[in-house]
Amino acid sequence: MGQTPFIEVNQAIVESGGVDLNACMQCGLCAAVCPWREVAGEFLPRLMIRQGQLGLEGYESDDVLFGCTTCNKCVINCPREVDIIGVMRAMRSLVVESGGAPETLKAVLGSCHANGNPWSEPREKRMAWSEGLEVPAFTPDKEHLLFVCCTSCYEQRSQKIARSLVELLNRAGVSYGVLGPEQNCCGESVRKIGDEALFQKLAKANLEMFQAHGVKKIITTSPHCLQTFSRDYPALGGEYQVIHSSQLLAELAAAGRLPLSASDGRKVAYHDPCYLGRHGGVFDPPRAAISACGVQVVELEREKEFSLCCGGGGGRVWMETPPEQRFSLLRVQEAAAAGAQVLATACPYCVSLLEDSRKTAGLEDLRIMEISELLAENLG
Amino acid sequence: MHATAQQPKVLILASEACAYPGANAVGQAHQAYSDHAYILRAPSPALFPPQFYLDCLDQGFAGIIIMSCGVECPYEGAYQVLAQRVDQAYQLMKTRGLDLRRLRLTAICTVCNRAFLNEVNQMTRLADEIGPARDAETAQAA
Amino acid sequence: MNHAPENHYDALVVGGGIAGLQAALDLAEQGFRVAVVEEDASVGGKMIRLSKVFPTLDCASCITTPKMAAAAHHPRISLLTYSRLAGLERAGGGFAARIERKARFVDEDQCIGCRQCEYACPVLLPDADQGGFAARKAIYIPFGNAIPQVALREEENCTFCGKCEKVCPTGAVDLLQQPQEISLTAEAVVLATGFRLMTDYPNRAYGPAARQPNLITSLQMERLLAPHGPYMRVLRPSDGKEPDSVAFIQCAGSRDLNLGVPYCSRVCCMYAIKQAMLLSGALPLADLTVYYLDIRAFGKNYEQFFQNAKAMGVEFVKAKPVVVGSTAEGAVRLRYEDQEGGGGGQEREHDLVVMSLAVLPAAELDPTGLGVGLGADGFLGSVSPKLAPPLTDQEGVFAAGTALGPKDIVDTIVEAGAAASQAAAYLAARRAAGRAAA
Amino acid sequence: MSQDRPNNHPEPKVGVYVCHCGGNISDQVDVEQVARQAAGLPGVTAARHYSFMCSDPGQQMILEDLTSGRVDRVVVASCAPALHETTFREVLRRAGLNPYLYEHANIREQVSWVHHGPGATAKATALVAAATAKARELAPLMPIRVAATRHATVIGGGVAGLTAALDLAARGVEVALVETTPFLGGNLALLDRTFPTNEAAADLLTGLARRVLAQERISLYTCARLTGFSGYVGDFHLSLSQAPPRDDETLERLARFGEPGPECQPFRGVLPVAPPNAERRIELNTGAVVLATGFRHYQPPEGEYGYRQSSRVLTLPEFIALMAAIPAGQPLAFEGSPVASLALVHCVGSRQIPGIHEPPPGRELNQHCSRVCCTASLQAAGEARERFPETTIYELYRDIRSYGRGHEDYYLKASRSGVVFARFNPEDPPRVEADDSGDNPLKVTVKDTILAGEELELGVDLVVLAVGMEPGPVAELTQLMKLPQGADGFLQEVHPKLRPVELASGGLFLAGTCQAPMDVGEAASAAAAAAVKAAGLVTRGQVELEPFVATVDLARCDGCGDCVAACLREGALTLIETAAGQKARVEPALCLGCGVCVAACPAEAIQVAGWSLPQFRAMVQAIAQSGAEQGGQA
Repeated sequence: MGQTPFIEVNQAIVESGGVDLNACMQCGLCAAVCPWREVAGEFLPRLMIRQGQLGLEGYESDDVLFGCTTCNKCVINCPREVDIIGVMRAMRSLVVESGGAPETLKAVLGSCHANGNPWSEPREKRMAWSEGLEVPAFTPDKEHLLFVCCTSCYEQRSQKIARSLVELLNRAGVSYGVLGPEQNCCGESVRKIGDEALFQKLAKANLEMFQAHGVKKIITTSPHCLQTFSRDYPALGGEYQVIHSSQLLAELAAAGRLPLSASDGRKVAYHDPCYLGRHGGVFDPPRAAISACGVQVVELEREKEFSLCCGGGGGRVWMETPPEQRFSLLRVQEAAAAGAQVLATACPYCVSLLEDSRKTAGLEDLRIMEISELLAENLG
Repeated sequence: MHATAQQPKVLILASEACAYPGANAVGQAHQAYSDHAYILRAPSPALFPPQFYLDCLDQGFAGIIIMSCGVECPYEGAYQVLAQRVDQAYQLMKTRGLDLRRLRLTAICTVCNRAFLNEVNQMTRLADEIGPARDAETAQAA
Repeated sequence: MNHAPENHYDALVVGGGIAGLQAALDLAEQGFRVAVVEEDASVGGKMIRLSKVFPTLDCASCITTPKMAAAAHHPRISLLTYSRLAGLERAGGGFAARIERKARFVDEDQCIGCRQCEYACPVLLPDADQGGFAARKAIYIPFGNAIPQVALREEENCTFCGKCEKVCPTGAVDLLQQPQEISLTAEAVVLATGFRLMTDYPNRAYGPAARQPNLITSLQMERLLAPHGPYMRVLRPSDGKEPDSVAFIQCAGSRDLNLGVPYCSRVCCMYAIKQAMLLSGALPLADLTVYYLDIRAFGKNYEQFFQNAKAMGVEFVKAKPVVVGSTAEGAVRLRYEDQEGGGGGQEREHDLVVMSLAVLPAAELDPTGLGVGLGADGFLGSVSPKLAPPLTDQEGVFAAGTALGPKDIVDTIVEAGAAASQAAAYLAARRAAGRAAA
Repeated sequence: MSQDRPNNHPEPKVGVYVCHCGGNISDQVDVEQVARQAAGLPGVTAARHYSFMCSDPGQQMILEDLTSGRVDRVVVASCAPALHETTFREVLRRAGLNPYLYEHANIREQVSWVHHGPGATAKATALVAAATAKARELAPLMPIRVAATRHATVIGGGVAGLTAALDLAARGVEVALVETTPFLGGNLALLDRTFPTNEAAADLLTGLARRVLAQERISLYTCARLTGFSGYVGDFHLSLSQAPPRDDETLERLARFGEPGPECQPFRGVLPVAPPNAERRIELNTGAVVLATGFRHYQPPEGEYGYRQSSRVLTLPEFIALMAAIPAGQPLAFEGSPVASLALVHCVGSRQIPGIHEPPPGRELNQHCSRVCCTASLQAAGEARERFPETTIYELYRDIRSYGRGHEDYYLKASRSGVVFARFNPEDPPRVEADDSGDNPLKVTVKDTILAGEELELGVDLVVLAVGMEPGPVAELTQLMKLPQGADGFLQEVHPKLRPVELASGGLFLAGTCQAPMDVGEAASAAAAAAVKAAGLVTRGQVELEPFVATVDLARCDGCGDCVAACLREGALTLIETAAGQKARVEPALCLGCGVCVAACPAEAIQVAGWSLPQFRAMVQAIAQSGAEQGGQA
């Protein structure tokens, strides 16, 4: 018995933002470049799009639909320039709308609703990371708002990123300030998970807050916040000059405003985060920042737009992935094989997943460091 | 030397418009056949008098295939004339006691690869089997 | 062979590939005088560098050389090789052209093509006309059936040892020769400036892994297959091994908005099938695989050719693969999604992989400086694509062949005839008008 | 045989040139040995081998031997004579010798490509010996010069015919444009808009028709049929029969036209002049004939994809006309009911595969690709989605062949507009069935290969068949004019690259879709290319013909008349009274060169020049002896 296409589903996906669904000509390049091929995963974007075009079952099961890490590798290569992430997001939204999100993600979404952060932590503890540090509050006379990613606010390992960064900013005399617990998650992952309404709510709250405080320039610690603020928020009425911390640090180092000792002789490999590199096109500043402290830079074979995703985007950072399917595990092994002592990166999700995999792989001699951490260690 | 006088040869008289390019098409397709088959082109094989075929057999050929364009012949009516000529040649062959299978009239078009190969293979097999006409005649005389 | 050009021609044909030659021949047969300007040291264009051509599998040389020779010997055609159109302006209702004759460092009229200079030259360089797989000298005759058979010297790599000068029996070598500029006038111009192949692999799609010796371009495969190719047989470049498995990646760059080539390159399906067929003859035991999106065998007898290839055992896989690396043995590793054979991600290794790269507009598509309008695809534009494709937006300027977009040889030759037809009508009308005025 | 040569003729000096064809030949044939053996043949004064004899240096090698007087006749052993016989004849001409002192040995297509090992060398040696034996018998031949009428005839009034006629007229040639119907425009008139420019077909045709009607050099014959064809290149005689149209379809179509003129009516064409009201016979003398007889759409037999079993199965041209008839803003409807979904099936009557497809009774399979239907389908589907966004469209295809300039954009546009594609294998074609149970009257079942072969069931209101192209109805013409056809039924050019718009018989040219499927621009280019060739021929004023015609040895002819009785061509052979009695006489421009007379002559007094019986005997003898000699030497 054959299957009958259900074209209404096709139309629903298009109307939910998967506008390129039908532009796909089914070449399958997306599936061939997808990082899931590295671990023999079942996630096959072309097949999902095919099922979506015909409104057939298959794409909507948890394992498949929420497999996409939104790493953007397929999108930048797609011969028809299909916004595959947009299609995935639209497909997820149809499922999430009807209450079908995977359980772990339901918790994340619930926490964002209730607490304004995905980590199921109370709103009041948002500034816990800054304990013992001199962190100025944002006032209209400050040049930059420092927007610390929820992960670096709450997650213990990640807090060190924010702490290192403020140390660097203070030493360089940057005019910046932070906003307190009223700050909300940027909503990037929430949107990718498919909860468009929640994203709108978070974004609106943040935009109102930025507006109220007269924010013009934003420094983000996470490339995910960077992308959301610079790509998604303008459509909602908020235009800001947004810069990622690694870009600012590169500028400060180049201007001689950071008293760095240029004698760190370690071999450092740099892992391009998807949202900073493939999404944001920021490849050189992080490398310049790393180089400023005299390390030996080791290029990994999969560098820049070919970078291997850590596996944390698209909500995956909160989902359980068996070790044999973790891209981050391949990545730390690749760094170790290249002789790196430090695997530096510039995203809290990457740090988190790479750190996990470093432990899993038992790579005692490899350190995972965010660029701020590496630079802070080399402050003279 | 591989080729020797003992290996019986087959003569193919091919029409210039159809059969000769047909043989070339077989070449373009790299489809092998016996290297004892020799192809000569003629505007139309209708120009050969019946005695010509017997002379060829006397020269040592074991068999002759006349490959014409058949009814597609660009010279209207020539095919019918050709068929009459070949009949006359058969009459002559009969009087000489020659195996009539040694002479065949067939139509080959420019894309008749398979038909061409069939004809050539059949005739070369026959030639291998019964040998040159001259020898057969000699044997008969002896 | 006419080396010394005259001052006035009826038509100036820019480009001496198959389109330019055919247009020149058709114009000359109408009684018009034609000059052909060709940048390369020989006429013949891309076609003369091919092995055999689809769907008849005639050797490319056999089809090209008669046209090259016919043009070279035609009393009304002058071939200006190793020359470029440096400027063109409208003058007196026609055109005044400046043509730079590049320095060959060999006197064209005195060289007899004996190759003594080539034999004596001690410098070895990769031979681009052999896909870079063979060596040539710093002074050389471009290739065996080049027209004219005149040597030229490559300036950058010459060591000025002077050996060539000494051995030349006619004293044709002139190491200090300077480029020359000549002027001529013409009434009409035919642009047959051809195409170029995407020079680099589409890196964004295929990654750093794409840089490996056994991943070659389709034109390199033409040379490997050519009867007078670099190795006289098909061997893979890295180690000279006979490949047991050869794959073709179709649409490598074509039909790809991301790479700025939204169009179909039109010839790649057929030449890949042809190359696969030729390989099945050269390497009867090799596995042959064509990775494709759609097989576009649209010309006369092309579909039958494709079906023959399938019947011969060439495997066609509908997929757009990526190159992910190489094996220790030098095989190229491909990854693709298997859509037809049960689905899922697949990996396969091939000893040699051919990229069917996109056809791009030539670097100097319009050397006239008149600003001939382009189409959205970057090739020369036509003002009447349906009724007279060779008509450009510049009066008196016509175009033919791949300068007007990717095209196979049959279509190119026919279109060159059309360009000649339109140019001839234009010239005839000008003459009639001239007579009426007089 | 050499004793037949008059004493005053010097002994011929034959040059033998063996080509390697860059390995094509030399990989299988020991070319050095062939040349060495040839050197030992009687009359051979030079025997050489070279990698490409056809190349400039190769030709130069022959030229030098000729100009130095070392040889005075030439044998080249290389590829098929069709490719290079004229090339090498030209070399003799350049050397100031008669070009017919040339003989070609085919050692590629008939040796190296079909034989391997020592046998290949032996056969090549024998063929070279035969060619050499013939070469010794060759005599100089003078080409037959025929005055060329500065007039050309174009058969077919579609876009190719109109273009060819205009281009010829622009070259100063008088043109007769012959069309069997009362209309101009052919199949283009049945289109709505053309890709990729979206120009209205009717506008294109109006423009062309205006120019044709304004062109004084073009004489238009509509409702005209070719009834007689004779003559030869440069001087053909055509009989046309013009008759008032009688069939109902044409009369019905005519009834809808007003005054004749160049205006093209969409889906009807141009009625340039009033059709004749009486029968008329027209005789034309013309120098060249351009065939532009076009194509017709494949008509699916009843039952193919439900065609004629359901009125809801249409061909693509029918669907295009249906869409064009729907006023702007109205939904797509068929027979009064709305069309919520439709399926468009590609490759109907194209790309048929023996063993998979069944030929319709009495017809051949169409194995060819019809080239334009993919883009035409994409254009129609994209337009339908744009105009009727409520209609779901499925395109069922094998390969999307949007190859041409701007064509891929139609594919992208159709995709973006929401056309749903499914890809089928020819082994599992879509099945169309009536469906009383569902919401739609038809059900199409297709195995979708891009879904790993899963079967899809599509409920549709309409099925549209993208029918392929077949040669136009030219049986009568092909018979009358002896036109060669390929296996696909289209008219067959001499060679797709060497002479792509010419037929093997001189003076006949091909324009447009009578040769193969083409789109409008391609057909127009082919027509222009044919026109330039035809113009080149007739504007020169005279045509040189090959001299291979019958010649009479008056000394031997006893005037018996057997040859005249045998001759197939009226007027080519006659008996005349001479001082030496009754003799046969040949009219060279009419002689077909078939040689039927040769076999008829009891005295061997008549021969076809270049193909004489003594020449054949010399070749036969050389081949017969070749192996024996070699066997003896080995």
